[in-house]
Amino acid sequence: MDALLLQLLNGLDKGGAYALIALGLTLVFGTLGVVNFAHGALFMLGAFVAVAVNRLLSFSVQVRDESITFFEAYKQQPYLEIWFGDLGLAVIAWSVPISILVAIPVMLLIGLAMERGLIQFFYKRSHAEQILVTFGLAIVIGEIVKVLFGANPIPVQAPPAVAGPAPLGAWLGLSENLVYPWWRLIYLFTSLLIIAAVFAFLQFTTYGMVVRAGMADRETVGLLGINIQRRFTVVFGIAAIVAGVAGAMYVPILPPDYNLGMNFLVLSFVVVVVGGMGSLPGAVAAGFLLGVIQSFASMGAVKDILPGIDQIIIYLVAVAVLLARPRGLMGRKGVMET
Amino acid sequence: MASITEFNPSTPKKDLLIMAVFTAVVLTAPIWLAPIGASYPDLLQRFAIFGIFAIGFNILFGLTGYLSFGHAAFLGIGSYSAVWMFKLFSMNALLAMAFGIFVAALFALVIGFICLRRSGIYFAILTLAFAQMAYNMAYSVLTPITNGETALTLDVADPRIIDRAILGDAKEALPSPSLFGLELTGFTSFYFCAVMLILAFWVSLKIFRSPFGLKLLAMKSNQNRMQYTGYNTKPYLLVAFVISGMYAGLAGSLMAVTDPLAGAERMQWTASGEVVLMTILGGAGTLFGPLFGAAIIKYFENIFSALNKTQLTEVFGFLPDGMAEALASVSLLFVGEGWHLTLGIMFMLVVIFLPGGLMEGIYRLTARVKRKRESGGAVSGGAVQPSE
Amino acid sequence: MGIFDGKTTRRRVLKGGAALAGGALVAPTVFSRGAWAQNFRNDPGDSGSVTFGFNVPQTGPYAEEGADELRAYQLAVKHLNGEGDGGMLNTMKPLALKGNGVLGKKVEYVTGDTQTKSDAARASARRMIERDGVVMVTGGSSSGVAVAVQSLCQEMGIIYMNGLTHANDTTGKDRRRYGFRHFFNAHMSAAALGPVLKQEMGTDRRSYMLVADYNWGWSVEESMTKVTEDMGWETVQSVRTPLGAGDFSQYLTPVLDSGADVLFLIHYGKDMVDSLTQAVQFGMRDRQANGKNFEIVVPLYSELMAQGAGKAVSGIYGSSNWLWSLNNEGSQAFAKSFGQEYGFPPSQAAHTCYVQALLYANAVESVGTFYPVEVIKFLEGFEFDGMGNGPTLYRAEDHQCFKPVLVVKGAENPQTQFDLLELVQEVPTEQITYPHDLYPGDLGPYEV
Amino acid sequence: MSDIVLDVSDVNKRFGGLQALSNINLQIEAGKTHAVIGPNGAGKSTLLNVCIGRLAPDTGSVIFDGHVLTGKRPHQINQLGVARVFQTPEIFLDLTLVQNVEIAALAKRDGAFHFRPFKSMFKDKELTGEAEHMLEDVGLLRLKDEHTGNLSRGDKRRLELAMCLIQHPRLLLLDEPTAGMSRHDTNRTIDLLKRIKERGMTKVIIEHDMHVVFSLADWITVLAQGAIIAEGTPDQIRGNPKVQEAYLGGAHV
Repeated sequence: MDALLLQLLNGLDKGGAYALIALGLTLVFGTLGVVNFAHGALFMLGAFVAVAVNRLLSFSVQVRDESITFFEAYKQQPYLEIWFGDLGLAVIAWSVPISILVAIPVMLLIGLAMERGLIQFFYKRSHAEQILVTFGLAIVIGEIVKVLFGANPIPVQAPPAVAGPAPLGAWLGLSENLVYPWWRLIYLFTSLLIIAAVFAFLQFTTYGMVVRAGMADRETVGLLGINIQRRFTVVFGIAAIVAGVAGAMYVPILPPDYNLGMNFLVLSFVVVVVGGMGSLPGAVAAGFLLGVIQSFASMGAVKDILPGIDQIIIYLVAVAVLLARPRGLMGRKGVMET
Repeated sequence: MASITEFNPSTPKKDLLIMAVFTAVVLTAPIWLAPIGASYPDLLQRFAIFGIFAIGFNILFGLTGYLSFGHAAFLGIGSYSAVWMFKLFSMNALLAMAFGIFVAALFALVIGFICLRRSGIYFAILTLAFAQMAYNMAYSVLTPITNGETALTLDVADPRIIDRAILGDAKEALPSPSLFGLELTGFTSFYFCAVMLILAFWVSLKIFRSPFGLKLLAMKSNQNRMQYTGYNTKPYLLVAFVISGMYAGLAGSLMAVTDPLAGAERMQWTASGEVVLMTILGGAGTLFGPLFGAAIIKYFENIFSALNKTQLTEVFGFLPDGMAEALASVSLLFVGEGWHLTLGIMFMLVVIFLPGGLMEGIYRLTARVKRKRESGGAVSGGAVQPSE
Repeated sequence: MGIFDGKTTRRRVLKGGAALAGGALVAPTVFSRGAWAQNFRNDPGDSGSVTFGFNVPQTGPYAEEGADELRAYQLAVKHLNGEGDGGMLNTMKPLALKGNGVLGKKVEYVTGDTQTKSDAARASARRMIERDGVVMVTGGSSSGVAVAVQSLCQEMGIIYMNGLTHANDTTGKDRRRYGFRHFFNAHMSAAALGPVLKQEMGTDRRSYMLVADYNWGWSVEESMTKVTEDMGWETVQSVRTPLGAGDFSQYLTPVLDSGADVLFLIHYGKDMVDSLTQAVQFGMRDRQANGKNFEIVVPLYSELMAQGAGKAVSGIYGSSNWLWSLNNEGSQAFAKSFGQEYGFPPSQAAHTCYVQALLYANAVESVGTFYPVEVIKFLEGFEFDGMGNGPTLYRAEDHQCFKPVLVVKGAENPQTQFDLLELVQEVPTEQITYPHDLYPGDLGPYEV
Repeated sequence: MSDIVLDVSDVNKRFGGLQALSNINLQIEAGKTHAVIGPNGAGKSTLLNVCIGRLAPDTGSVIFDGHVLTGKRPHQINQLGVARVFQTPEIFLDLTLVQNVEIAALAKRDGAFHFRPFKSMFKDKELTGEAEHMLEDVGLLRLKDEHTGNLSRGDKRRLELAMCLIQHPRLLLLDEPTAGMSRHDTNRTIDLLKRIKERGMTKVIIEHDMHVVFSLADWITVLAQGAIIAEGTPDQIRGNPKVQEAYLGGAHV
């Protein structure tokens, strides 16, 4: 029972991450009609915003460690600590939450730059060319990060108060063994919040309504004299923010390296397609569905019966869904079918 | 929208010329590739093998427009089948290839039958899913068949039933794949691959020129019209899928012939993605484009990745010391461990400046030159344009 | 191109093609002079230089490790050619090298990217052998690549000095006459960790293993299970996890409820960084189980992984081939020249690669020829010291080095970013030695 | 007794609450041009889709030349001898005109599936000749090697017609063949269809342009709200007050 509850949490947690990445991807598909292979790179960039913020905050006085003679080893004392004492240390410790706030404007700028600088020229081009150019862009972004930050994963801790596990079992009157990391609970909660925010934006603002109308029928909306183009640029920015914030929040769970984006790329495409191209609720539903199924398939009891099932379950589910429902869970007719 | 197709009216005579030139160019590759450091058997083989892979992929993607993101699975299956043929029966390359192609065709038939129930991105994700399942299984639970991470290799103690029956049990050392006694190593092996490439290209040319190929292309353009014109489109697509799967199987078994080893990462999505990139980079739907794309990517992978600081400093040696050093350091971002960066930049540049890939870019450039020459005909002496 | 002029008949084209093909068939022999004319491949002959091939991962998950290996190789080349401070040439015993290259030839090198894929690694190695004419290939950062390149080198008759590869297979089932491994292996890790774990954690423990689902993981799992069960531990469950899973939560939560009190994370590289980071977040380092402190063990440690996992490593046990902070002559000489060259200390991957390059060069210098058969015969059973690990034997039967193994622990309170790992115990060679036929394999012939 | 090519009997079709077709009976005689007209929403397209098997009727049957069409797939229906012209011309945009027509000819000659990858296109002089002849017939020969993307709508329609005609179908279905065309193009198309008429091909035209209908049809069926309200020769229909009320609104044609 406890085990199942924990796996459900794991699944939802994973699902939150999948859904956030897929959300932006499907938004860009639906509105701009662009297959963005660089979307994973946005996720990775978000993670490195967190790394960069951490580095900046913990910028240090270098004190030479004299015990090591043959290379320069430094003991480091961050300026923040020197200037503000414990308060400074606390700020450094909270670098991940801070970086989430930083990531919003930074990712917006990156998103806008990407859309204006490159993507906008590819709206009318074939999907094949979109794939090639965005894949190239993803490689370039990855390599730049590699040059700047190295190829090794970089650890950034969650704030100490939420770095450890939360005693779920004690709260619920269940087993003591039922614990779950605070940060993962926060991640799940925040991803739900972000998803809700994106939906609210599309549902309740006039801006969002125009975008939704544009997703449904771009030409007509364009004929109404609305500058759909500019709104789509903003949509790309939003997709970048969602992916970037998801990446920044993911840092304490998964120390990021420059390859992080590629690792998530395929998965996020599977999520989007299982959800149905161009369907936002579909992407969210598919994200959570695949996350939960993957978690349950990884349980020892399941693996004893079907060895290796956890390695292929996502793909099996994808095949099953696509064969049962031609356009995924909630896909619209005619989107990306040719 | 309209892509350049090789269905531009051609004539048998022109095609014969194409084949002749192509054959000559391929067979003399060791000579003309020498100046750019690509004239060694392994890379030449790779050009040929990945050329075959991309040509085959192009028959599916270039003609029908169905983007398979899981084609590397058939490459891997071809390799595994060929190596098993070597291990169990005979080191004869032709047997191994026949088996590799056959097994790949079987898998392509089943996977294609399922995946072709969908189109567009749904088709792409279905093929991706099958290939990823194949990769993940081959890497782990199927290790008894695939030898997992360490890859399937030959062993002196392998049964090799046919070889032993014919040649006896004499050999102590590990045998090489052979063609009726001719050991396929080094340049011999390259020429074997080259012949296969020429054959593969010829088949592709024939398909491009056949009514079958024309129908595939028409399907890419308008499948609905195709159906109302009286064609049952599914079997056409399936046949195209199987043919391109067989090409992948041929490429995979050739990899095993040139280097008797089969590893799971050959089936990973990145490998499938690579052939997609090759084809688009060169120009999907063109005869030569995929070959170009394959050669360029493999060249980068093998030559650019191998440049290091010492060599670069030598290259810039004619400059003053500090400058040479600085230039070498900057260049180092793009070669050696930075070769991916160059690849990424090249992808972007090609798509931005040569829409439709290298081949279409070349067509456009020549067309522009032609037009210029035509408009300036009086000045340049009015070159006579061959009418097509 | 006269034959294409005018009316081209099929016959003429074929003839022309055949002529060209014939020409091309002849041509290559010109380019690869020496490939077949001499009695062994890539004999440097009278040339004033000799080329080594450094085949390391430059892209992909082990890129950082590959970069460090390459630094070590470049340093080794410097030292061999008599530049720099000489590094371990000052401490190696016995030593034939004179600091004037190898057999008087200047050492040059070519590099390649294995991408941590056996195909790419073999392609790269082939390029080095076929085009660049290297006499020796070395490198690698994973067992799959090591085994693949090693068997290629056997076929090609080129010596392969393994870099970082830890699976038993490399010198067990897949051992090759032309392949040599200085790095330790899964069996040794387990043998070394066993007594230390017993001492630190007692004999009444229940362990849970998360195993990377491929050959290396299984070989560590097998060795580790055997050692721990022999000392009375019980293995509650062993779960295989896919390579590159990223999020390991679904494999970690069952541990909480399993009644286990020790968790083995048999992962390497990024997988280890991820699973360890996450395990610590689940509170596994600080929790109590069965009335004991819950412990995490990472059988194979590396400095780079420790850097990636950051604070999560503190207090976690594991084994290592070498540490830069070891207090012996060889280690200090190497750490010093590496540190002065690059500004930070070398990793164990760098160390093993550096040593391998020197060992090969020394063998050549000793036998006075590059002829691989002689070099192999020299290295088989070669005993040496002063290379950072104490007295070491290259066992003739399986080409595996035998030397003390380090049991290490993540530092509780590291002073700099370079002392993340601290030495717990140096387990002597006798304890980790095993009979060569424990993992049976066939080296193959000397002459190929 | 004249030869009935298409026999639609007692067809009903309902979409939710909407009775799209009620008790439709149509007998289309060989060699005749039969027009179905009606105001928007009268059920013309539904009827056409039922005729080609795309929609299954709730009751009733559609029989073409002794074959039940319902449930058959598009290519099977085509292979039985039914060709179709779409409301917006459906052609192969990436190919040349002559290739477009050749493909249609090949479908007739080789059937629904034919796999001979080593057969060369250009050795098939007969095929090309036939295709070129057809293009000449519709007045597009001079554009034969052009890509179809640049054609005017009228030319696209003519090409589509050529593709249908080269198959010598027993029945040709035309769905608003002049929709969206300029007056000039419309007249040219009418001329072309008239010429075909002389060859004795059976045609069903769905149309609401009266000019087209009255220039071409031998027999007209008028649909309104899913039911047949009148049938007859053009002259009879012209004079039918019910039709005028329902459709023509009293306007002179």
